[in-house]
Amino acid sequence: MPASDSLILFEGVAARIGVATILRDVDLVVVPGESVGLFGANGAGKTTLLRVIATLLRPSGGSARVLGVDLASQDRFDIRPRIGLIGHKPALYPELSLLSNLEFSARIAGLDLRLARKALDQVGLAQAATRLVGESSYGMQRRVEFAREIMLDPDLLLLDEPHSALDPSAIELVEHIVAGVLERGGAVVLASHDVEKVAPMVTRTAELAGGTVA
Amino acid sequence: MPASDSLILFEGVAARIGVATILRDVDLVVVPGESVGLFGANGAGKTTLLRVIATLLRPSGGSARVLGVDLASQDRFDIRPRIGLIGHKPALYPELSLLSNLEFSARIAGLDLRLARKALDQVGLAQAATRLVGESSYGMQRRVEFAREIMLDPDLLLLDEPHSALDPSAIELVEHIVAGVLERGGAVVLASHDVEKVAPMVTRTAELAGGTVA
Amino acid sequence: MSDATRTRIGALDIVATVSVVFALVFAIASPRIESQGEAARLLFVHVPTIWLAYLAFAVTFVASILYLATRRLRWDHVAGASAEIGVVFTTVAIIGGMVWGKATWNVYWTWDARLTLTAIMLFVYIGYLALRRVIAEPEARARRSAVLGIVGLVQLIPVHFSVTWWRTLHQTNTFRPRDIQMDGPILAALLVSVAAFTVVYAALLRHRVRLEGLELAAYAAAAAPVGPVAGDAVSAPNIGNSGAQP
Amino acid sequence: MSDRFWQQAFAVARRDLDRERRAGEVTWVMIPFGAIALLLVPLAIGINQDVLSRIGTGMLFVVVLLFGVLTAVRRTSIETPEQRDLIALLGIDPAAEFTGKTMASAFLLLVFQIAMGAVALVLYGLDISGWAWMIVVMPLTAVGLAELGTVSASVAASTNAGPALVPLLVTPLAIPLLLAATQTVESVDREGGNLTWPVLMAVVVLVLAIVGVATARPLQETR
Amino acid sequence: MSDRFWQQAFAVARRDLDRERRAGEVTWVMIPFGAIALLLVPLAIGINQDVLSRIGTGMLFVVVLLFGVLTAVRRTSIETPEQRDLIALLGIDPAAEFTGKTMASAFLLLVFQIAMGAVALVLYGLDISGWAWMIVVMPLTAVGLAELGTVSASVAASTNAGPALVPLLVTPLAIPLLLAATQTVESVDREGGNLTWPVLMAVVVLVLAIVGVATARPLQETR
Ligand code: HEM
Ligand SMILES: Nc1ncnc2c1ncn2[C@@H]1O[C@H](COP(=O)(O)OP(=O)(O)OP(=O)(O)O)[C@@H](O)[C@H]1O
Ligand SMILES: Nc1ncnc2c1ncn2[C@@H]1O[C@H](COP(=O)(O)OP(=O)(O)OP(=O)(O)O)[C@@H](O)[C@H]1O
Ligand SMILES: [Mg+2]
Ligand SMILES: [Mg+2]
Repeated sequence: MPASDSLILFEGVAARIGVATILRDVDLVVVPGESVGLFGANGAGKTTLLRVIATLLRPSGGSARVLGVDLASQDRFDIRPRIGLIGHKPALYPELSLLSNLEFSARIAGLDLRLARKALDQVGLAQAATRLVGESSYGMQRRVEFAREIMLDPDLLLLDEPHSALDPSAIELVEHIVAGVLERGGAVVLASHDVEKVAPMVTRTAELAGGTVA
Repeated sequence: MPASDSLILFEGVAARIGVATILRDVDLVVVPGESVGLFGANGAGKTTLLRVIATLLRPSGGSARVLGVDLASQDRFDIRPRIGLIGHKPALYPELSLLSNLEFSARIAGLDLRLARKALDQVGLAQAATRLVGESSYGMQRRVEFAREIMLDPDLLLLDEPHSALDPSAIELVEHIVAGVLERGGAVVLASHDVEKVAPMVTRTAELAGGTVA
Repeated sequence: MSDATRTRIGALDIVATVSVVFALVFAIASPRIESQGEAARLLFVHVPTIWLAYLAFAVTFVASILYLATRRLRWDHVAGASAEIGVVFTTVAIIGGMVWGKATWNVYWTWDARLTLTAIMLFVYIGYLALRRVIAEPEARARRSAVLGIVGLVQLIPVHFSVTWWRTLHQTNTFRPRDIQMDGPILAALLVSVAAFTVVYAALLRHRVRLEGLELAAYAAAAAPVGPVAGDAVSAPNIGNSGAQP
Repeated sequence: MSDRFWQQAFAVARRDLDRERRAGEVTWVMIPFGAIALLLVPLAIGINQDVLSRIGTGMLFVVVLLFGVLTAVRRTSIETPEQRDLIALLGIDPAAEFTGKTMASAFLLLVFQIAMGAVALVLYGLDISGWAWMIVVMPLTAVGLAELGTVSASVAASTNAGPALVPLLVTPLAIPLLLAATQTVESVDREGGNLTWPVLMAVVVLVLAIVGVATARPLQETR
Repeated sequence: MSDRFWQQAFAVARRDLDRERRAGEVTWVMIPFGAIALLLVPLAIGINQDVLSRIGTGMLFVVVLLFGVLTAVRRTSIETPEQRDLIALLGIDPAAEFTGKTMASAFLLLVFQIAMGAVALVLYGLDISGWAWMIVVMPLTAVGLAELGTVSASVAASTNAGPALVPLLVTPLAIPLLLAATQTVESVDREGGNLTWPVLMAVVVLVLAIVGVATARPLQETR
């Protein structure tokens, strides 16, 4: 099928933060079942590109479609629940327990609360469910983030450096999650610096340099 | 030479945070020129152990000596300037520029301010010197942390997951810094999950499990 | 300067200047209020400026709603420009009132509901302008300030009714429907002055809105992907030559 | 307003109250600090009991205003950029988020007002006659202040000045509300109570609710 | 106090002021907020100009106290655990850290006081005769409040409650200082000025400096 079937269809996309130009002329097509590894030096714009794809930063130019929706239109709000993003820093409330954090997400997403406990179990944190995020190790916090995506089950999964702070057993889990998304006809874009570790999870790679995808 | 020459000499060390016992009965000896890779599952206590070694968390039991000083004594304050620590989260002021952050450290440590600019140059951030930390990518922030250690030049360097967020060229830098510390008769302890990446930088490994070094 | 950015003196500016001169003549020619002295002529500045400030803030309110309804940045420019002029007019009115107060009450400031509430209204719109200043992105600025432009109008109600709601030192509202208590010539001079300030408001608004449009164009021009990209500032570590350690 | 709407609103309110419970900012900072302010003003300006019981209601509401505004910027109501991104991607209805945050703030403000009211009652020996109205006035004040705080916080969120701007935006806007509250209680003494002021407050609260709900989406849209 | 000591102290002060400059909390929050408070209280308690010019100095210092305390807990004076670890490992002299933080806070408090003083002078029509003393009183108040704030902040930093506790610790301790300030200025009107109060303030400031320097190390040692 042609590009209309793509989950991500970027043509000449540019992005700015304030007055600084971060991305320009980015072309990127990702079709269902594809997993793209995004590489590039520090500061190349990987995180920024992921946020643009996630509808969180509006492109300042070019044509950008995600999950069939133009990012310049109001429809972009409708696709947000179908997108999952795990960034550099955990998006957790340090004053709440690991479980409460997941339950909050479940409530907002309108999901059964039991899914929260189940997901926590799947990432190996069942025993630590009532521990506060602020009293958990960094790797445990990252695991909770993956538990959230297991629970939310997005069609488009965006991962920023998925390996950092995860021990080998947790990395297997990530591979499992990625495989799951792809099987269901979703797509994954993951930014990383580690070609080898990422290899088992990606179907192809792209390189960001000079603000554009080479 | 016997243990008295060791930079780190832990015997049956225990550590608690609040009421939770995190470490118990840890034995660890690190002599000059040694670089130890510390492994262990998420939540095993690697970060906690590094903080104990750095004199930032007082052991609750056992005998702990670092750089020849008993951690239970008041002398531990004297050795702090000789210890460098890079943790999970950047210890930077987001409202200050990359350079100002380094200059602040230089002023406190009583160093020449020109060293700050030089270190920034060495980590490849000379062009971005005046950028605010809050407006820099995560990897750039990590690089600044390494620039700080280049500038401070510690005898004992403690690294928590040194690879995360660094691009391949920056990882070479880390190897270079570690080699420098070892050459000058210092020691390095680095916590990581990635045996292969860490291999070129370590002389031996240790495994944390069940709150103790196996 | 290109033709588009040059400031053009329009017919409106000329009318504004002429009408201010005209109003001035009326103000000087108007009869002296015996009980108050020459300071009473401040009436012709104080009252029109505060009324125009009301108008300006009302325009901000309406333009904010129109922006949210249409999402056309033009309305945001009107809202912002009008609030700016409103703040200037409010300041002029307060200063005029303070000078007048010194002449009649023998103090610059007193604890009076109207005075205090007027000052607070000024703070609301200073806050509005401060907010506009800290947001660079035009759309974000428009949305966020529109909300404040709408909420802010609530402020005018207590200012206007303050003289009725509290026993105040300040003059009660003279202009109630069907019940105007003011001498004919003074009233005439006041109305001329109000008219003159209205034209001045319109002229200022036109210029400010145009300027906002130019700023937007400049912002969009900077967005063109020609300049350096932020990521270019980062290079590979420089460890070959000097080495990390001395 | 569907079930979904209320489910989200309650989830947000619950999160805010949970965070506040752990941090204890209202209990440990605002209430003692407000009490100290109530204590200090009469001391510093050296006025006697008679005057005090006259100005007490006014002072009470000044303190409620100034410290109440701080609820809107309490540490636990501020979200990191990461947390905000998450909420957006969870597909929250912005109006539900506004409602939830307002509910949590209003609850905290009500608690704060009751505590301050008790302190003022004891310290200033206020005439209790007008206070039946407090049962109406306090919740209205709480909701109105909460609405203003939530709107201002989301207006100022993610700007450079960020939460620093919020008190500046809220305080002047909230003054009419507080004046109305004072008038309600005081008019009782003069005229035996009339409905004008509380009705005015109710109207303002309603208008703010409509504005808050209606502008919630445009505010989120910039992200 | 060696060169090293002062170098560290100045570095800390400079960092705090730099951070404050970017965040603008004092300029954008405390000063407008304080001005609004000065404006509001007379309105709320409905007193006339005569009374005002009498109690004005008292009101001024109440506002300086209540909002000044907030300087100590301004967002930019709070350090993350990582930042605190870094400072410790840099080998800072805890006394120099105390001194530097106090200098920065004192400077900000002085700016705040001058702004508030100007507002009070215009709004309250204060009698200017006693104000020559302000040149002595304002810096003393600033330094005293800053010292209290810095000590309290580092005491609170070592507990769970964190910065939330600071205002509660500072305010009661600061009251005598503020009373002395008020008395200095007001006694001028009555007795043509006497040195008792300012000397008392100077002594308190000195004692606090000694306490701050002496306790700096034990406070750091808990870490
Ligand atoms: C700083 C001092 C003052 C402030 C802030 C102030 C504020 C205001 C405001 C807000 C209005 C508009 C009222 C409305 O129509 O809603 C007004 C009107 C007026 N003011 Fe003042 N005023 C001040 C001093 C004075 C003084 C000293 C006088 C004369 C003794 C004065 C005389 C008037 C008059 C005659 C009107 C028109 C009344 C009407 O018909 O509404 N004002 N002032
Ligand atoms: N403040 C705290 N209060 C209570 N428990 C804590 C606290 N901080 C950490 N812990 C617990 O201590 C244990 C060890 O944490 P630590 O951060 O040292 O692990 P780690 O080995 O560094 O893990 P990771 O690989 O995830 O970074 C964890 O189980 C954690 O929950
Ligand atoms: N808020 C901001 N204001 C200005 N510039 C910014 C801002 N955030 C990021 N940048 C700049 O944008 C560029 C790209 O940042 P981004 O975080 O996308 O890089 P990245 O590829 O994810 O890098 P890393 O590998 O270090 O995570 C960097 O040069 C950075 O300095
Ligand atoms: Mg990144
Ligand atoms: Mg760790």
